[in-house]
Amino acid sequence: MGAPGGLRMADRGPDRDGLKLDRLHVPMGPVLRDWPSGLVVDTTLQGDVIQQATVRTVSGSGDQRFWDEPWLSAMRGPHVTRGEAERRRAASHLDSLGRLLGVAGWLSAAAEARRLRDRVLAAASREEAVRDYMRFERRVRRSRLLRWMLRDLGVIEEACRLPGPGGGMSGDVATRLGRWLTETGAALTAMDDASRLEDGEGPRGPVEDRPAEKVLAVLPDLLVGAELAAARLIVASLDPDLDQLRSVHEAVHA
Amino acid sequence: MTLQVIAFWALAVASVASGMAVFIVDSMARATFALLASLLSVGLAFLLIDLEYLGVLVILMMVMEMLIMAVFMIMYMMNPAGLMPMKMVHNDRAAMVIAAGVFVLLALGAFVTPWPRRRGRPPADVTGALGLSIMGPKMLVMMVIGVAILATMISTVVLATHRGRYDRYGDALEARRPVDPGGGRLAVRDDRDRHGEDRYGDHPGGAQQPHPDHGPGPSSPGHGHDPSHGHGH
Amino acid sequence: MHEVTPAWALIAFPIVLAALALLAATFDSVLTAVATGRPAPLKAMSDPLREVARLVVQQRRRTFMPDILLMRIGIFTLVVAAVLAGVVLPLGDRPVADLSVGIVWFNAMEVCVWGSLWLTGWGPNSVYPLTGGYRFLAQGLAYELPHMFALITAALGAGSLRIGDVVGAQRGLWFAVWMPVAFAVYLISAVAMAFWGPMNQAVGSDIAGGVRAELSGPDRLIFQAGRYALLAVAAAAAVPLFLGGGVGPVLPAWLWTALKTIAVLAVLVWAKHRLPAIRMDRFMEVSWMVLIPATLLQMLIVGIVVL
Amino acid sequence: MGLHAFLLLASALFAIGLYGVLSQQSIVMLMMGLELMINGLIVAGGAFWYHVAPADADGQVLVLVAVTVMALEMAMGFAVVTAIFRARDVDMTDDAADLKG
Repeated sequence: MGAPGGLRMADRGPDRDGLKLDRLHVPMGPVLRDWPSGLVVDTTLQGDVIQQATVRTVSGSGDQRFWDEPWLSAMRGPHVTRGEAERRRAASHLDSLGRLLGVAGWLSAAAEARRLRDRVLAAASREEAVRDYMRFERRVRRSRLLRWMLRDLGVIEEACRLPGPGGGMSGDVATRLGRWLTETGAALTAMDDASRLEDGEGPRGPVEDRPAEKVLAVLPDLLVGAELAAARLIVASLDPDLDQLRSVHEAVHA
Repeated sequence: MTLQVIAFWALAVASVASGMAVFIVDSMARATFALLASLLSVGLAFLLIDLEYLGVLVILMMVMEMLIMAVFMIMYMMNPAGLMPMKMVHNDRAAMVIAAGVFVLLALGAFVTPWPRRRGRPPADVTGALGLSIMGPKMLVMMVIGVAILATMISTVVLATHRGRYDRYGDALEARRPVDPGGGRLAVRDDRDRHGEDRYGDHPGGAQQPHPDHGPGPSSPGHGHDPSHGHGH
Repeated sequence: MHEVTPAWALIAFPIVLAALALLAATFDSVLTAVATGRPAPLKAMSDPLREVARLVVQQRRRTFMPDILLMRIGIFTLVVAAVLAGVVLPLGDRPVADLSVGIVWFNAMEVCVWGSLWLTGWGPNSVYPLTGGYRFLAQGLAYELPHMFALITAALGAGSLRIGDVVGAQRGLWFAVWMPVAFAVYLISAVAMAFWGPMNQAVGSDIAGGVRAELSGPDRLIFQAGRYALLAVAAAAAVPLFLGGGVGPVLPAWLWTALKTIAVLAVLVWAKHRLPAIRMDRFMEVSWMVLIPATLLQMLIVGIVVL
Repeated sequence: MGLHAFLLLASALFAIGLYGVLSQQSIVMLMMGLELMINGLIVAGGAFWYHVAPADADGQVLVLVAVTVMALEMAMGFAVVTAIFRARDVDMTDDAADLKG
């Protein structure tokens, strides 16, 4: 059997039902809607179930770590207020939320998250932002349908000690969504705090540790056995900030 | 009347032509849908002879059947893209001769046999007549069909799955939730839901689902319980 | 069945269907504009027509080694199935084709959508459309049995498979009132069969548009038109089956039918914006373990009442 | 379109199906042949009902049974193919001929 039209034929391998079926090699990313830009997951698919996954990144144009920036500059010296950092933290989580809700097919809630994010970044007042956020949070938390669709996906054990918002990434996708919601609410409330920023606990974990590396390290194991839809949700619930990696490469070059 | 005759012959030719196409075309997808076209033509032809219900039923069932067939076909055939010429036949010539012979015999028989003359006319409500018949004098047929469907459902599942309940619930059947690659979450619901507490709470231990297992998993040979396991690998 | 259909119905029916489809698309654009916070969301009303114009002139993209024939068959089947499913629905007093087995016909045409979507997904020879096609088959297997039972319950209540008789049987009380389970299941399955709203995983954005990912130009236009027409037909069928058809005070039958259809359509479009997507790996189990027994129970109750 | 025309159609479909059953190696293709043969039976059943005894519903019941048999045949067929495929990784009739004497 040759190659039709010069395409590489799919090979075969055992699947989860004990059948030996065709495999297809498909890269996901680097450009997909609601996908961490620059991330490429090379998958081996059987049907729409991922049998193997490897992760790589392609460098993008960004050269600064936008979401971690207040903490990084506080470490470098200049005076950064805690409120300013919390504003960035809230925007970062709202960005992640918008992506996860978008992948979950809830486009209007995703649009609302993005609108809130833009307003928080554009210096909306604390009262207004908190009030609108509360409404959004209630709406998302109240959706039993969403919880039903997200739970038991991409479970990370506590023992992994994966850094992330609010103490780690453990739990399933629904847990991580809940943690983002809680953290965003707390961050918005602290938006007017004028005290000096001292710690380095950024929106995605300790900024010095570059948590994205650790996330990408566990990602392949989480994706194996997941369907495409579940895989998209798992990636969106981890939402690695690839800017953190890019500056690693740049540091090496410099 | 003439319009009906034209329609019948058009459908008949379409049915036979697409029936032949099943074994001529190169791609599995096309073969399946050629078969579907053949079946649909017959369904439509039934509408011409007052068999409205059965005609529509044939359309309804055959579309679903052929779609499922397409899935299995593409799953099992050796040619995943469906774009390569395929010719997988044995004793082609003999088969063709036999088939042609059978056709001639049947056609001759159809024309030579003195068929009985038509008795009666179709009732006003053809579908109703069928319904009353299978719920009345032909009840036995309906019951046999029902049992046959049930038996088929059970035996297809037994034949097709390789995971028995010991694979899903553990050797002592003690697992609270089945270990399934694709789900199976209705059986025992989460404690969190029952008490309505902490919907998205940050407790990591709440949803400890074993990592979705891929590959044949726990069902290696040696589990005598699963009926589909008998044959050696 | 053999009564002559008035000629005006043959002309009016496609126009009505197209108008309903356009209405659904318009309402959807407006809701999208509101959700994304576009200033002056009512301006989005012209979006569907603009999209039509864009797609008519757009150049077709081609994928590598596609099966164009099957893909085109799939795309056209979608429109044809929607239209043929609609011909048994009364436009007022009487449908274009008053088949004695109208309900089964409606069901059969709507099942043709399975074939349509699978073929459209298979044709381009590309991963995401194919995944979308398979997703729709999974969805079909999940929703079809409850859907059939809901339809049969309505037929059982009327004692006839003719849709006109089903309307006639609701002169006293709408079926939606005394068969709420069947009505609710019908609405869920109507959304599923039109791969709309929360059940739109076949064209989900998480797989880059699924079945329609590789469609462009006129192909995409016909596909989208068929999808909205199907949604309109699914909504319109709820009216004679469960909402009393054209029965209503003061206004003529055709106007009542139109108003009720638009109301159902609006609910379906609105639901898309209120709910997250439902994946079939989760829904399948509920469908078979909850919805099927529920509809069977409903059927039993209706059967006892009718007897 | 008398009885003869219908029976001619039925014989043609039956013969094509028979060719498929006899010649095809793939079990799935073989099942398509079977479906075509049953399709021929359905045509004949419907034609006999209409042209010979339309007053009774016997012909209709026969067609109903044949349609059910088609569905059951396919379901069982695929279950068997799945079982064979799992056990031996084949889907060809020639490879699954252990019962050959």
